[in-house]
Amino acid sequence: MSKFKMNRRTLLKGTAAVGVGLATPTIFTSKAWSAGYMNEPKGGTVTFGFNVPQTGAYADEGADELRAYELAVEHINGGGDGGMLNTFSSKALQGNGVNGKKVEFVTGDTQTKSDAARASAKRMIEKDGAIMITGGSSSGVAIAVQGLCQDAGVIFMAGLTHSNDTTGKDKRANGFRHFFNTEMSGAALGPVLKNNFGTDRTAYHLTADYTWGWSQEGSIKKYTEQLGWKTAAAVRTPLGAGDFSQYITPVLNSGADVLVLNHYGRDMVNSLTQAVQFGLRDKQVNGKDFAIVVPLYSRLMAQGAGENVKGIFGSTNWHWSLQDEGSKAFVKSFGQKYGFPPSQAAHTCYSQAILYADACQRAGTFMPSGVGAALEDFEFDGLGNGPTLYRGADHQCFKDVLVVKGKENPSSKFDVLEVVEVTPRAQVEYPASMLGGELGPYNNG
Amino acid sequence: MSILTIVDLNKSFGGLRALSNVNLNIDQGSVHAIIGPNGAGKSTLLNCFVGRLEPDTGSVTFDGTSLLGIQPHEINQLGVSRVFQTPEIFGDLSLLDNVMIPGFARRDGAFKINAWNPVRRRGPIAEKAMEMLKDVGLDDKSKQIAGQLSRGDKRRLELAMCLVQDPKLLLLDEPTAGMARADTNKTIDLMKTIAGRGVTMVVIEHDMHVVFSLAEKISVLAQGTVIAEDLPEKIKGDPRVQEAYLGGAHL
Amino acid sequence: MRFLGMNRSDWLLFIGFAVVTLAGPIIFSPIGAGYPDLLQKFAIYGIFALGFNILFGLTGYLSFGHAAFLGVGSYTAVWTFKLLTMNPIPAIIFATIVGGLFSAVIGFISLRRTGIYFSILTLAFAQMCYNLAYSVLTPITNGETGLQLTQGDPRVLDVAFGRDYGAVLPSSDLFGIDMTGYPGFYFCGVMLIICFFITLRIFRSPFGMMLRAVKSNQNRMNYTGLNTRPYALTAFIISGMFAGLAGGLLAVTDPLAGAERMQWTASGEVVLMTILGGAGTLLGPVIGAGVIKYFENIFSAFNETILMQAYSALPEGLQHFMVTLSSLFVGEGWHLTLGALFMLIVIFLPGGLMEGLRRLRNLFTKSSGGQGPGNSAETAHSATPA
Amino acid sequence: MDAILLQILNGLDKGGAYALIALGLTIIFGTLGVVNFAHGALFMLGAFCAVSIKAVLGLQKVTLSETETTAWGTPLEITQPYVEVWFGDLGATILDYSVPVSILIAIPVMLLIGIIMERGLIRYFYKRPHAEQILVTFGLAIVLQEIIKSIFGANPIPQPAPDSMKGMIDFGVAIGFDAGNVVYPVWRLVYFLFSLFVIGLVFAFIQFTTFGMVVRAGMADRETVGLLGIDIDRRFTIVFGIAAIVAGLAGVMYTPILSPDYHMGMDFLVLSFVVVVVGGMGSLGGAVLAGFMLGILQSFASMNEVKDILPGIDQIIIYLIAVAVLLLRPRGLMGRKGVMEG
Repeated sequence: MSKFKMNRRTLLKGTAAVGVGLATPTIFTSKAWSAGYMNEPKGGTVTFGFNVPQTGAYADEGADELRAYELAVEHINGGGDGGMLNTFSSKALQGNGVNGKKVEFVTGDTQTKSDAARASAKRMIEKDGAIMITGGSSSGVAIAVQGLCQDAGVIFMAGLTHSNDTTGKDKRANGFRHFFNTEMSGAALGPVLKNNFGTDRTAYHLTADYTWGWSQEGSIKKYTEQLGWKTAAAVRTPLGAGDFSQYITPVLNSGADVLVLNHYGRDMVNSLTQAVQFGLRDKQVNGKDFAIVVPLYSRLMAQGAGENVKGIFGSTNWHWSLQDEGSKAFVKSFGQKYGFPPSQAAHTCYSQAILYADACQRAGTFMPSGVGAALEDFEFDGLGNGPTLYRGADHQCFKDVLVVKGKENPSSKFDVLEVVEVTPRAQVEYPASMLGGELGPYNNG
Repeated sequence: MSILTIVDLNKSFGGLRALSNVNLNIDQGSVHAIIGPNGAGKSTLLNCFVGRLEPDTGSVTFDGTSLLGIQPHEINQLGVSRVFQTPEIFGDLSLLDNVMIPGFARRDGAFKINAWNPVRRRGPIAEKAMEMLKDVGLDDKSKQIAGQLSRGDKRRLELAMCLVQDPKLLLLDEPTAGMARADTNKTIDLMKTIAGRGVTMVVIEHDMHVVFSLAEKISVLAQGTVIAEDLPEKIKGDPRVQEAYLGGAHL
Repeated sequence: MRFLGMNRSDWLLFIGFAVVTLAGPIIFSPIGAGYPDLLQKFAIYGIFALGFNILFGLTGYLSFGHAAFLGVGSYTAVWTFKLLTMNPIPAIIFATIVGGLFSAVIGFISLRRTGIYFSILTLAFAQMCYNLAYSVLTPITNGETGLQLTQGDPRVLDVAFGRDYGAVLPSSDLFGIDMTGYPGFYFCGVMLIICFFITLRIFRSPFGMMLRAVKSNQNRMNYTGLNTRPYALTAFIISGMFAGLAGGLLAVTDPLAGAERMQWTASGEVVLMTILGGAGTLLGPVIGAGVIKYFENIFSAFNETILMQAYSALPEGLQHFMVTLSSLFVGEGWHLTLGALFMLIVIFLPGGLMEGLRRLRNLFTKSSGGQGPGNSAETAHSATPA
Repeated sequence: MDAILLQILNGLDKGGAYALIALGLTIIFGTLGVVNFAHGALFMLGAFCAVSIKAVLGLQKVTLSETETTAWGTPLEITQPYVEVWFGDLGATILDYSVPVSILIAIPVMLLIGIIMERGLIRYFYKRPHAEQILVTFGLAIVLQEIIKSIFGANPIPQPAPDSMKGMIDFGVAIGFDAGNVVYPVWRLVYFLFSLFVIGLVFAFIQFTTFGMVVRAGMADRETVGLLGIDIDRRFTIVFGIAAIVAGLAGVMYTPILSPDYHMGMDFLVLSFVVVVVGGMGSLGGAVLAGFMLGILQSFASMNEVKDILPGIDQIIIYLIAVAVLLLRPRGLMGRKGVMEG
């Protein structure tokens, strides 16, 4: 196979040369076609590609991700106070860039659309010579860009993506995810829901009608039904429906006493706001207090729902109020630079950038297969989630999961969630084979 | 021999009777004028010939084919062309294109995908179109955009667009309305030339000068019925016509 | 001088277009657009806009649903890859055919109405396609994630010819030439040139004249013995086929088909490309497509670091001010620039960028007799789009 | 039965919003002959009037705490809205009622925005082709929403209804259902009544004032009105201003139902166009009828019983109805011949 590939690449070069003719000498010196691996850095710098939503519904999350990346680059290059590098268990990075090269970065707008995200990633790879692509705020985009990076032969460090598929059905060797997934959300929420609401409950799901929503619905169903809960109905709602009242009113008379909102972003803000408006938070059914659950919380988005989040349970990857050394260092570093605390999206992106840089340093190369080997089954600590494993079998991080609740008496506009429980990593682990998919081999371009 | 036969035509709009029991025969090769006061139903009648309106009852037969229930473009393909009261032209195309389009319609029928070969500026269709433009005196403006023409020129252009199709029947709805006297006379001469080629014409006109210079036969329409049909000189003296036009006051 | 029925200025136009297209990698690299992906996008969206222009520019029917045909083309191409072969030729053939079939059905129904009613009908159909592709039709479209290749795809023709891609995901290749990077661009570029040639022939043909007549006066057409509906429908189908081809090419250069390609905003994009460049002109839509894609990919990539460098010559206070000011318009603010550009173009250059070029040309060649030599087809271009 | 009743109620407030936006859109169509793609942006601007007014009312007096610090080490800021500092409880009440209060301020603000838009841009496009109108207003919509984004960010901003209007009305009890089965949030009822009120005002204005008469004449035949020697320019400006106010008020009042963000205008734009077209271009009654009809049908299509039979129907129902209506009634429910068909 590798022989064929060699042939193919030679052929490729040949055709390109014929096609372009004599006119484009740059094409032969272009990094894209040189030997070694894709975009191998030749000079004193190495370029990271930050691909985040700058327009569209997730623009604020994207902006926060970008802030985190800039902070991470600063820290890797030895600037600032060093942030989580000081608490990170691996001490490979010296504050002088990576493998002796200073880190530079380019940015792009995913628009939260697969096409735009891939176009933007391609630009960074083809034009700007990015060695690694990272970022994103939705699973569709993450999977699309991950596939692209696999084809192009660069590493993809996923940003905020919560669908199981990213490191399940659609996993790729070149892709790595630090963020948790719906399976872990379900596993972490299960026991907390049991403790708070008991085992005799009937749930009604409202689910955003796309892959992530279904994935989330499946996981929550699975773990709540294990507790003995019943599922009254699972209703699919169109993405971006705006007004959810027509989906919420049937809940009133369904006999259900828990409403699970498998929504994210604006859909979550709107459906939660409207569910509270219809009195569901204060309702009594079968002699029990009605409950609303939002399986995936985002603090940035929760701010949009205002006081409606009070007392509503959900899970999150990280929260700035955590008191471990890593989180404190990160919040301090971020807060001093920007004046407000980082979001979970910022945290996961910062961590991904640090983890990638560290792996390159340990591997001594930027070649995807080398970096990947250094990340696989890497055990680390000090990045805010406790001891963490980057599992080699599916390139998924395993760490503690936070179960949070909307705070009753927030002290500031950032202080909307409180951590109810830190579900230990052992409780959310699952076998890699469970979610299917094939990593395939690394592609070095 | 009659080329267009109208039998017992009736048309109402709501409660208003626009045409009642109209019978009309247009002889082949003749110039037939339809006159009548405003609101007499002249335009309604013409609209029934070209498929713009569907009569309630009655029949319209052209050259042995019923014109009822068929589309305007099918009627045109049978050989009926029409000049409108307000000129209907292709305002943002050149004059030459304006005349070539009907030429293609005559050659290729109602629909043909002729998308590969360019329009030939020297082919038979272009030549014939130029000829027609020359006939109406617009050949020097053939490259202008039609929308920029004066109203009189637009009417002449529309006439050229009809003539290029060699129609069997030409319907003219007030062809000289709004024209200066000199232009009117030019138009009359032009129509006489056309008539000389044996084209059957139906003219609706208010201008009696035009009517009496052209028409071989005149039908008078009032309140939706034909009140008189005769040779021009007879119509001139017909009291019913004067009654209809002038309400009898002048008598 | 005529060859294949086309006169000399048309041949010059065509050859010039072909040369610029093929030399794209050199011509566009000084402005940072000389990399394969963006060049591919220029070519593909150029085809899309060319096709749209045949409908909108010539017949005046403003469709708000053409993205649906693009999306359908992409899905068809990816399915062809999955089921038959990774060779792009069958993929784009099927994509064009299916794009044509869809447009025939939607066009047949929508063309029963004119004006804004027609626009809303096409919009409604496209939105239905999008919403269903995103959710209920996920088994066919793979919903939000988008339809992708997998290693387990049957690819019966490839298997029959003993082609084995091993454990890696295949990418589309033309008899061994990988359709990514520059070869991918040249494939799309050649398609663009072919499409441009077809468009040129249509523009100059009696059929093109009939389409302009549809836009100009449907009443007169009917009373001239021409059936307008089949003309408009044919234009609709041709533009649907162009869109299907463009969608197929998107999948060829990047084998993924996502539902958002069909959203109304994507349909709106091609309208904007066409008007921006100049509706009814030959080159305008391609230029418009290039400008919008350039903004989307290059302007959005400017970040503060780059701006700081750009203004590094200025004193620090001014530098910060300029960076803050500029960052409103680039990076995350690139939409603002685009919106402002639309407004400026429409206000000052209603005929699009092509009108700007024409005015520039007139400025320099004032002495040579103004509008005189233009043939009727040329002058028809200058008519404002309606 | 109770389910159907609930869905009708849901359709009413949704329909109210559709009707209000479509009303302004169709007035602009009818009188000015302009296809206004920036109309959704006017709705959004209205919503952000409410946001800004709440922000102004909520301007906070900031004192730095001497003892407490934030998680990142700077002194904690203790804040209190100035209105509360100055007016005490009354201030708190004003803040609580910020959405209704916004209406008073949104009217002049939206009128001003409408006048500036019309005088500065739209009037140059009366005689231009629809495609150009669409492009220029679409460009304007993008510019407006990007400006809002750069000021307020991309995330939704919560705008709670006043405390006294947060509860629910139990309709069911009144007509014999069990308590809690047929409930309706007070604010949605307020919104529905508000929309009826505004629609009524607009109708009365157009029906019973001389100014409205000109507008009606303009909608019937634009050419002739120009010949009447009336200063049509000024009236067109006012018409546009009124349409802007109606869209803006729809936006202000909708904020407690839908937390506003910069993109909300675009989401409503397509829908409101569909509503206008289904109702019949240039028909006020048609816009209102179609608004409520589509709102209610959309609610019905979202019922589980319906979705079980026709999966995904709730996603396409609006468009399906649009197609059906346009094929059966060429000019929408109440449209007249010749309007916007060119």
